[in-house]
Amino acid sequence: MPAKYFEIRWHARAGQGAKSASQMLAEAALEMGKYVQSFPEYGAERTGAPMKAFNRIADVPILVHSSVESPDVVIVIDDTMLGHPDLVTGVKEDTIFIVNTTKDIEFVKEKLGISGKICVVPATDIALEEIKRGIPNTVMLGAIAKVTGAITLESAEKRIRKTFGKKFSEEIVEANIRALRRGFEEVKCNG
Amino acid sequence: MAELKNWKEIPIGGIIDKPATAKEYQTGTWRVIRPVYQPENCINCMMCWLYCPDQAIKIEVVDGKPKMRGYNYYYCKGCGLCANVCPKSNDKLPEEKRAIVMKPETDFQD
Amino acid sequence: MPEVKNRQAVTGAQAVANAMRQINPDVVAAYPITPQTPVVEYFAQYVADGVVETEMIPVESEHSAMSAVVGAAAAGARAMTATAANGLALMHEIVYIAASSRLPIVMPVANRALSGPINIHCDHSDAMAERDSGWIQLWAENAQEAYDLTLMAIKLGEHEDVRLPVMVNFDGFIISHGVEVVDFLDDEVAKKFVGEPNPKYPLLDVENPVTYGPLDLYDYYFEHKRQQIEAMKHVKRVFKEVAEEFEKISGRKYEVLDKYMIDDAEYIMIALGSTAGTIKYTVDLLREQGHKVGVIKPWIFRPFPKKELQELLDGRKAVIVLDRAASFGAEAPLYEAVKSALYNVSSKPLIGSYVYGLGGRDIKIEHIKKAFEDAFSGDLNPDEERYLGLRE
Amino acid sequence: MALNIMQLATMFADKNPGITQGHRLCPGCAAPNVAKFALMTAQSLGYTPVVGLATGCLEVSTTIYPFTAWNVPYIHNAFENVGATISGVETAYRALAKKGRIVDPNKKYAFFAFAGDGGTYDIGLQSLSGAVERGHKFIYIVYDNEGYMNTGNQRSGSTPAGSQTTTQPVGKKLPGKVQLKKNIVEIMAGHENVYVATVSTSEPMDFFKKIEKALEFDGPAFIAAFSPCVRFWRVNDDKAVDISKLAIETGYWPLYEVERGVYRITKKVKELKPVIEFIKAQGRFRNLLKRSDADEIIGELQEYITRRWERLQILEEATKDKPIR
Repeated sequence: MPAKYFEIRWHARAGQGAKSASQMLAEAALEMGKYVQSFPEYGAERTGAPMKAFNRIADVPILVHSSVESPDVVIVIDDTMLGHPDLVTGVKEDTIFIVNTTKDIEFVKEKLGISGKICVVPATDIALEEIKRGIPNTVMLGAIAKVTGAITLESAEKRIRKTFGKKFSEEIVEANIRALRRGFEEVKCNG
Repeated sequence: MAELKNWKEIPIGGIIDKPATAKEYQTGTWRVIRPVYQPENCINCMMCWLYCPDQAIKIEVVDGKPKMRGYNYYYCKGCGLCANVCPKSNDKLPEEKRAIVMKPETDFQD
Repeated sequence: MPEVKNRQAVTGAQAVANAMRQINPDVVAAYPITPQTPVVEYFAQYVADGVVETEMIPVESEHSAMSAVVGAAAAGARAMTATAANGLALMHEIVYIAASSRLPIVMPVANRALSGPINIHCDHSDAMAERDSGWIQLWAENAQEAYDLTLMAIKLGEHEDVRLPVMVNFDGFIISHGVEVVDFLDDEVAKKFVGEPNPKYPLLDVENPVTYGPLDLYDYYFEHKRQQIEAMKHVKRVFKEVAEEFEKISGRKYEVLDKYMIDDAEYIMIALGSTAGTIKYTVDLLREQGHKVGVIKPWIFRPFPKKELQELLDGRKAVIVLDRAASFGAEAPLYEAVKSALYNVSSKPLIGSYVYGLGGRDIKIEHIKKAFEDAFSGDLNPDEERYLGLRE
Repeated sequence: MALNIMQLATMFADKNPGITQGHRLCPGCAAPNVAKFALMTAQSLGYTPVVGLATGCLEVSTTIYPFTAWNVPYIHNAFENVGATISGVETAYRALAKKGRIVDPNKKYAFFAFAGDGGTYDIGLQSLSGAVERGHKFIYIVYDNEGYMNTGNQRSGSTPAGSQTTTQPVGKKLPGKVQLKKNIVEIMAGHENVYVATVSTSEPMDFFKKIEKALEFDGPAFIAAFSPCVRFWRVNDDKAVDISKLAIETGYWPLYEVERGVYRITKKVKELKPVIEFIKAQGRFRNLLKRSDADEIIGELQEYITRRWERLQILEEATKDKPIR
């Protein structure tokens, strides 16, 4: 029986931290005993250029090393990229979009031109409020946990404590945990 | 020259595992002019020893002082630098007054 | 099986750097080059933080990196470097000297396409250009293998019957920069496994002066080459011993060849590196449809596992060889070697050559399926090179 | 401590000074004496030498398998990389000393790299520059014979204008090499924290003194040794020292040192002899002398030498007691 991988594609601009976010997602899934992959698509990106990153999550060791073509989830870190055809390439009927935006679901739906499930979360705003910096990564992890169940809030929290605990003050770690939880609570989906 | 060894008999990596093996190699056969030492004219200044590129000058230490004791013809290539740097062997001196005289190798039997 | 204590999600570069940390080499000389750079960066941080005792030489080029590790290894140190692509090509001359001087240097290589035009992504043209240099070549499929093989490379290269340098190949970006799950050995276990170095003819043994790198003329050069040929013959046996010892501490089994679903396989695909994983997945898909397919991935490419492949491939219906490098004007390197190995098997399979993934071009499951399907329909031509993922 | 020749002769009366007999350099070659002078100095001062060589005459002629004319640890790697190779050896020394392996803690090690001008001025310059910039403790000695003499007199960046070579020969149309010799001393002195000096075997006391300084200097040292190639400079086998003396007396090869930016001329020449005396003494300039533009080319060289000499005196005065660090 071929293994089933849960596949995620991230869209962001270089410098927005999508690579780190995808790695944190992988680590959070690892906390749950899953097998994971996280890899960006490399070009000669300079700050601001559109970029992609990918995740695979599975219950068994992951063998495939090609890029993700039909993602189960598409994450959009920067809503100014909505409308870019790359965002909908290879999407399936049941592909879920999670978009960092202050706009509503209808707006996103129209921009993307798809009929599937769409979730929105004002991740940058939440990050600014909680962490005082516009880095949406931890908020997005919370949203992903809620929408997909690929990771749990607990595993993400554990990972944030491990990763950030080494480098930052307790205050910053707690701010990120709050951001994570708010992502979980405040993400809104259609259907 | 020693018999050539096979691949199982030599150290790996092209390494020469003993120092100074070239001392077996006779460079004296290259010589066409031979320096001849005339000790009666030598002041033991050691210039020949210092400059001999082939370390073919024999030295003996007597009472803490180095003394020239002629040539090691096994190595001497006959360049003549010893005679050139010798303060007691310049061209203006008659041969019998020089400490080192350069003579054609064909003058010798050995 | 030993308990897994230390499972992490890391990049291949981190995994390799961590192996280097545990090896704690005496000397590392390295120059950064994409996609090897993070290996050097992580290791330099270990040096800066004092978690290794290594003396690091931040050289001004790969040529000097290889030259310095040759000097260090000859001096009696356990020495390592790492590189990729153009860096490996720049080292080329000294790569040969390292092997012919019988210095067991270990060098992870994050495989990348050779210019030109310049391209920073994965293919195997860099390592293939060094395949006759006298280095042992190990090939990793993923970050776990890159870590494991780097540790094993030390013991393999330094073995008394081998004493050859070892290249540990792992796919640039795909493995070097991709995050995967890796089970690390405990530091003490890893350190005990690699053991203390036992240099032969150390230059710094001043009481016994040796001469490295003499002028070796026609009266002895050939004998020295014969010694290198002989050393390569011991590699597979020693690798087996090292791998068995490694299995005891890790639970992970390595052989000369990684075999997947081949027992009853009629169609066998052969590939190096990360693509072998994608092929394994494709094999699972095709098996579900009833096709008897399998995959073989050489963990060792130099010395070439000819005998092992002959035994496994004799009598199969078809063998498909995937190369991530071209050999201009000749057959692709892995294919050429496999084809040559099949010359004297009693029942020759059909055989086909597929070149893929040059300059980082993605290799997809459909590509692999297509090559298998060619084999199913008997449409393989031993004299035709085909291309996967290329716009014809 | 100033070494003298009698002491050295006493000390090395019955032992080899690193390099031994049985090497196959040309009769009268200056290169083995460059190595001998340096290694004798080191050993007489209690150092244990470890040597690296770049491909070249000295390397090829001293280590023809299975013969080695060295009784000290010796490594040759390739042509262009002796700087990096000795970096590796020296670094291994520090690593092994720290770990208490192989290295004898009771010995003072001295790391030498020898290379010809091809391996220094040209193909090995990057490797040398890198090693000096990194500050490895080693002494790099170029035996400068002004061309690729090992392979039969091809042009190098050190070949002087007007010298006949096989790769930039004087022809019916072209005048041979017209470019001046590269000023390697100034290039090396441009590195920070380095001791740089020129030496000649014709001034042994100066030579020994500079090696001693290099050994005691806390950092890398670069020594340029004038090393006549009697064969391709087309002079008699016994003339290496005579030609070296002329080089110094004409200012063609000034003896000086640069220590952390401080210049010091170590052999003051009251009045430089004209460079034509140096040129006329050697067959390698014979074709130049036959040319109608010989005076022009030699005039330019003379002008350069005179100015360089003046400049060195100015630098000596200006940098006196003003080390850059």
